Amino acid sequence: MRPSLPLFPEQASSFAADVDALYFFLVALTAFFSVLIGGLVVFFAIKYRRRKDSAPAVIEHEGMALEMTWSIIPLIVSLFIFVWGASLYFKISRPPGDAAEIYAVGKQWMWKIQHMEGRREINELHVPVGRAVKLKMTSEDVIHSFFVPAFRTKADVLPGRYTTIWFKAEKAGAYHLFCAEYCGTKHSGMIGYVHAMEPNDYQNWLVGGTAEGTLAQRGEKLFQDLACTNCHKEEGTGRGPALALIFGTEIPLEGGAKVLVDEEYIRESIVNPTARVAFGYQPVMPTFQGLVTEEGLLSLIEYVKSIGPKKGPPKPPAEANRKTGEARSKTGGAKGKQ
Amino acid sequence: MSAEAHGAVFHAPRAHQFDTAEQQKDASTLGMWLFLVTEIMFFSGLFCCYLVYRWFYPEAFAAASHHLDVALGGFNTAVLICSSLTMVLAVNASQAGKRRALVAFLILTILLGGVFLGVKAVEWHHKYVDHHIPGPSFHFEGPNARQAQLFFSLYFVMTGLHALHMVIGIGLLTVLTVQARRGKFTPTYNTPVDMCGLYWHFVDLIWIFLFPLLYLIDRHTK
Amino acid sequence: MSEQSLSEHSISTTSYYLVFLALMVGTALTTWIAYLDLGWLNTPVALGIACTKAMLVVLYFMHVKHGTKLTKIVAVSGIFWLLLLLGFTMADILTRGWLGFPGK
Amino acid sequence: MITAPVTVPEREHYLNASYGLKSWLLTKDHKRIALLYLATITFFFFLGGLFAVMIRLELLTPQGDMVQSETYNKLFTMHGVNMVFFFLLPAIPATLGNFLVPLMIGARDLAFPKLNLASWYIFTIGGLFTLYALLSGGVDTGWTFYTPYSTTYSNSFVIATALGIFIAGFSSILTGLNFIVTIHRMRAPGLTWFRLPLFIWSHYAASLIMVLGTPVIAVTIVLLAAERAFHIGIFDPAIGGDPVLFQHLFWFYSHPAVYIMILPAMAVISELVAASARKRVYGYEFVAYASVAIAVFGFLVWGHHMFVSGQSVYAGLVFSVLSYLVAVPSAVKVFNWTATLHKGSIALETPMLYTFGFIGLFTIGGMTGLFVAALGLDVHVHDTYFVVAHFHYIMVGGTIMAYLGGLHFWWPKITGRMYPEILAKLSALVVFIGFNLTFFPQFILGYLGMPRRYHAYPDEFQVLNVMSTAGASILAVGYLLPMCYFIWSLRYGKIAPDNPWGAVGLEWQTLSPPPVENFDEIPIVTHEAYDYVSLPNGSVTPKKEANVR
Ligand code: HEA
Ligand code: HEA
Ligand code: HEC
Ligand code: CUA
Ligand SMILES: [Cu+2]
Repeated sequence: MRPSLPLFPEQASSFAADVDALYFFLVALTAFFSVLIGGLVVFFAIKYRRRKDSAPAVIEHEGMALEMTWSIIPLIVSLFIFVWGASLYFKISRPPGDAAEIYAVGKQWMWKIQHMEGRREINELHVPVGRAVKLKMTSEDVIHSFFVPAFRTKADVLPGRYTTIWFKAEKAGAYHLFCAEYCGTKHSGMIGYVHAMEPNDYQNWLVGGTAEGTLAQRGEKLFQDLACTNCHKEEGTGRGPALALIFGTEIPLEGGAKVLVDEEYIRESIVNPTARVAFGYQPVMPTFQGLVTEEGLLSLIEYVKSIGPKKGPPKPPAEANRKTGEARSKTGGAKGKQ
Repeated sequence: MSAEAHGAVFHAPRAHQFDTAEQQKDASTLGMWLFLVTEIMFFSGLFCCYLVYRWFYPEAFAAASHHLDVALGGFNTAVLICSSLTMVLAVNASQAGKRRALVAFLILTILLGGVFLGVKAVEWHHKYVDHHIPGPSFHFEGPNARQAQLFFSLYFVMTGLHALHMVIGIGLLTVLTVQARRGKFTPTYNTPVDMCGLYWHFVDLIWIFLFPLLYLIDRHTK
Repeated sequence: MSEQSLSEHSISTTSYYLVFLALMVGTALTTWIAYLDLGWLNTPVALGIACTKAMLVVLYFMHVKHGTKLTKIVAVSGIFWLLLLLGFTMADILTRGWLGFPGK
Repeated sequence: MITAPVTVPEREHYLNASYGLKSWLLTKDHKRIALLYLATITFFFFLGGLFAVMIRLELLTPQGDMVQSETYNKLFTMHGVNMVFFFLLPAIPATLGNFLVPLMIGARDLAFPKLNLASWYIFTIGGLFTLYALLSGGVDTGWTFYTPYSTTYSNSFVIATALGIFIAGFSSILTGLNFIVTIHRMRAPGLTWFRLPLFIWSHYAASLIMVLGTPVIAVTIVLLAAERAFHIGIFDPAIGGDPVLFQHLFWFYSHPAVYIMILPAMAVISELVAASARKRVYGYEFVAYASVAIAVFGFLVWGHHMFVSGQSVYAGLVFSVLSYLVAVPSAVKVFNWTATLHKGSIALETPMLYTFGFIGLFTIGGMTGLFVAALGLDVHVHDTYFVVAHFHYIMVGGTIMAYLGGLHFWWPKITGRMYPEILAKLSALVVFIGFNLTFFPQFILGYLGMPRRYHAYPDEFQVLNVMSTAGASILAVGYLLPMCYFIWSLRYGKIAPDNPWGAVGLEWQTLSPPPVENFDEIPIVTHEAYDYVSLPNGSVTPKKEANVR
């Protein structure tokens, strides 16, 4: 193989160019200051080098003005970089409302991806070009980190918690997917590819999967297999509350607090049900920790999100919000580990 | 702190690197205080964990805290405060050159420290019997069992490290007592007593915070 | 004379007994209050009492009241750095999820 | 270069005052303890360097072919642990600092000589623990020990290593405590705060961090070990523990710790710049305050290591902006050093070459700190080789350069012998070239997206990795050379005069090597530091006049 010497990564996401702009600005700034300081040092060293007959050092008047100049200029420059970096950070952190959702689970040492439509893959992720994609991620064991250099984004994947990453691929192709957080022996083997596909190809690919049904359907099956239905009856007549339409709403808890039902809360309700108990119910739900895999949990969540008033087609969460007339509030969110 | 002004008399053993006994004492005091600051920071890591987890799981912490014995904890707090008093009186006695009183107060302090550790041991034993020792055999009745384990982990680490400090303190005091009996300390040289006093009070201080934080969470709800 | 110079001021033993008394009262008080329902105030009050007790110990038993300025600075800096650790850690804990997405 | 051994004139100094192993192992003389430390950390440096060489050799090819991945993971962990905790943290403070702080403030010793000796023993015992962990199989968590990997999943000797670090931490605390008390209480008459050499200011600032920060890592390690040994679950997500909390506690110490590594280096550079230019450091007060500012504000930025860790976005903002604020005092220092050279009378001996190296490489390293402190950009470069390059530029290009510069500068004072100048200049050049070849390609690698701690990597990264490995072998030569000629000079070096550089610090007013009690008579200081005007042209004044009474 001919050795190649790339100097710059491919730009393949909507914000790659923005990140690179800041990078180039900083490279220029670094070059400027390094050349300035390096140049001055060398220049002075030559000009004022000590010879046998050279005059003693001249003690200069020390101007406050000079000190202020070189304190304030770096201060302004660096605050400028801060603002730039921070605005970029918001962009990278905040997925657009219409982003498609995909689930990812990290595990020593592989990436397991679940599409809502049902396809599952390992160490590969297929996404459409031109559409924002949001990954909800969690880990089954240690901390991993989902990193796609061509998209200029990464996010740690933590056990016991969900984190989010999003991007919009702009160019079809296959891009490296790395695990960037050290996670043990085969950390460097926890790699794969993100395949950005033209929307049509992507649709074809999506339906080409196994016939396991959508993620929500798998969740529904699990819901039955685990006998959740014993307590969570559709009409709310069981020992547990009815779960239809609760996603995205705020529900009252025993003890007076309220909680926003989001992925985190549903997950907690299943693995650690007594941590926060719904108002009017007994803390009788058993824990399912260890009985359900992280992927299973994701499918259960997806199922809970999808349950409508009657057995209808799954409703997207946004719509569910509107129906119950409750807005997603920031502060009412789970106080726990979001 | 002009050295010449007072430096005329010193019978105190003075190390070669110091000019005056006063300088030496100043250096020791500053050194001891810096050491206490490192101790504060040492415990601050634990307080940080405590704060975070109590914020996450207030109910679990309250429920777990209710399994501690306020009577024993309160008694121990009182014991420690008494020991602080005897310690400060010991320092006072050493400054006044009262050797008998010094030895007596030191021994009292050691005894009180011993009582504290004894009570602590009884409490830990209760926890052991109740399977409240974190780890595989941990068992907790009621909701939030798992998070309650977090409380007990912190309880044991905090009280354990505190008790370790007490043990070290008692060791130091024992050495002091022996030295005091031999008449090592005089009104002009009593730095070690002073320093041990600071250490002992610090250990008391930590407990003053541990008591309400560990024993008194939401007692009224029970 | 040299005693004066070495131990700064000797605090009279009566003040030690007074401080001792205050500490005992504080302990009783904090225990008693814990059984009253003050709503969210319970913990702040308990900590307030603990801080007062701690102040007494530091100022009188540990002689900081009559100590040098440097000793005071050192003592205060310990507390200050403790608060830095707690404060900035909580800055993360308290603001998790503000953007409305898990992990943000 | 072999010349006949030069005989030492018979004069008592700290090296020949007593003989025998016992006289060294039980010494309470800060100067001898400094040398004990020097020997110990040199050992750990070469051990860490050996690991580095093995890392680089493995990365020569994209496949993980030289060692197993378990082994590789242990290599970089032991490299990081060794280099950070057993070499760089004590490197300057415990050797040059230990030697020079009392000399520079005109004291006979540190305030607590026994603690000083104890700190060396503690350090060595800590090192032995870590060596034990290493010999019995190593540890593979990365030097950051992130949970839950380190507590639950790793099968390596985490507890022994952690215990070693825990123990070594106390030596750091003792050193810092000793310095602070010494600087407060033991200054020679007339030596006011603003007459202190900047070396002292910087060491004072670094000591603050040692005292305030180290206990937190100590307790964190205790929790880590307890969790690992007894599964009590402090950071275990399965029972509601928060692994990110561990990271907070870890970085609360470990970020300020990087300033423990750089402040003493800045201390050395201030001295070297002044002595080489024979001029007062420009903006003395600003440089002095900058040290303290770095130490204090350095405590407020630890979360910049956690921008993608699941820390909240708002906390990220706070930590980022504070990181920028703490960069400013560093910038002030760099500018002031540069200005000091202006119209100086600059000697171009080896120490000065290292100083130039430091200023240039620290600027690049520090400026790349601004890259990684920029939130949006750090999302991309975090945990890539960009970060690896950033910190090696500061720690190797900065601190080690300063350390070597300082060693050359004070070598005559420490040993009473001169090092060979030409060879020294040559190796300074070799170090500089080797260094840049090793680490500059890593910036590019990092931006391309090569993650750190990777045992194998995609083919397209190979060329840059080969360059880096080539550089590392040059660097190895550059580090072995000084070691050889320093040892050579102990016996064959020219006898050093008391003040070979014509510098004005108090340490140059006493003999080379200094007597046991440092000064025949404690000097009374009437001048500010670096007063080359009163001592024109840096001429060596007769000892009695050195400090006008
Ligand atoms: C001695 C060690 C040292 C020092 C001094 C520094 C100094 C700085 N560091 Fe560095 N850093 C490390 C050692 C060090 N670092 C290590 C070991 C890691 C990785 C740990 C790990 O994960 O394993 C790391 C990682 C690290 C990160 C996390 C990266 C990541 O993991 O994603 C960040 C983020 O903000 C950062 C920032 C900074 C900043 C802003 C400075 C500033 O203090 C720099 C200030 C200096 C200058 C700015 C240069 C001089 C200025 C001029 C010449 C004038 C021009 C200036 C301006 C315009 C402002 N560092
Ligand atoms: C003080 C700190 C310090 C120093 C001096 C160095 C020095 C060097 N480091 Fe290190 N490095 C770290 C601190 C340091 N490093 C840290 C903290 C990490 C992160 C670890 C982690 O991820 O957890 C790291 C990680 C790190 C990596 C990344 C590994 C990875 O992420 O996979 C690499 C790769 O190139 C590297 C290379 C080097 C090289 C080539 C040197 C060279 O400068 C070394 C030069 C020295 C020599 C070459 C020695 C010469 C002597 C011999 C070879 C002879 C040996 C003989 C005997 C023992 C008798 N280092
Ligand atoms: C023994 C009966 C029982 C079983 C079996 C059971 N639950 Fe529950 N569940 C409850 C009760 C009672 C509550 C309300 C109290 C609480 O919040 O803990 C509840 C609450 C919930 C909630 C939170 C809803 C809210 O309004 O707060 C979710 C989500 C949930 N369960 C999902 C499940 C899933 C998924 C399963 C199966 C894997 C399951 N449950 C099995 C009894 C049960
Ligand atoms: Cu998963 Cu690294
Ligand atoms: Cu940092």
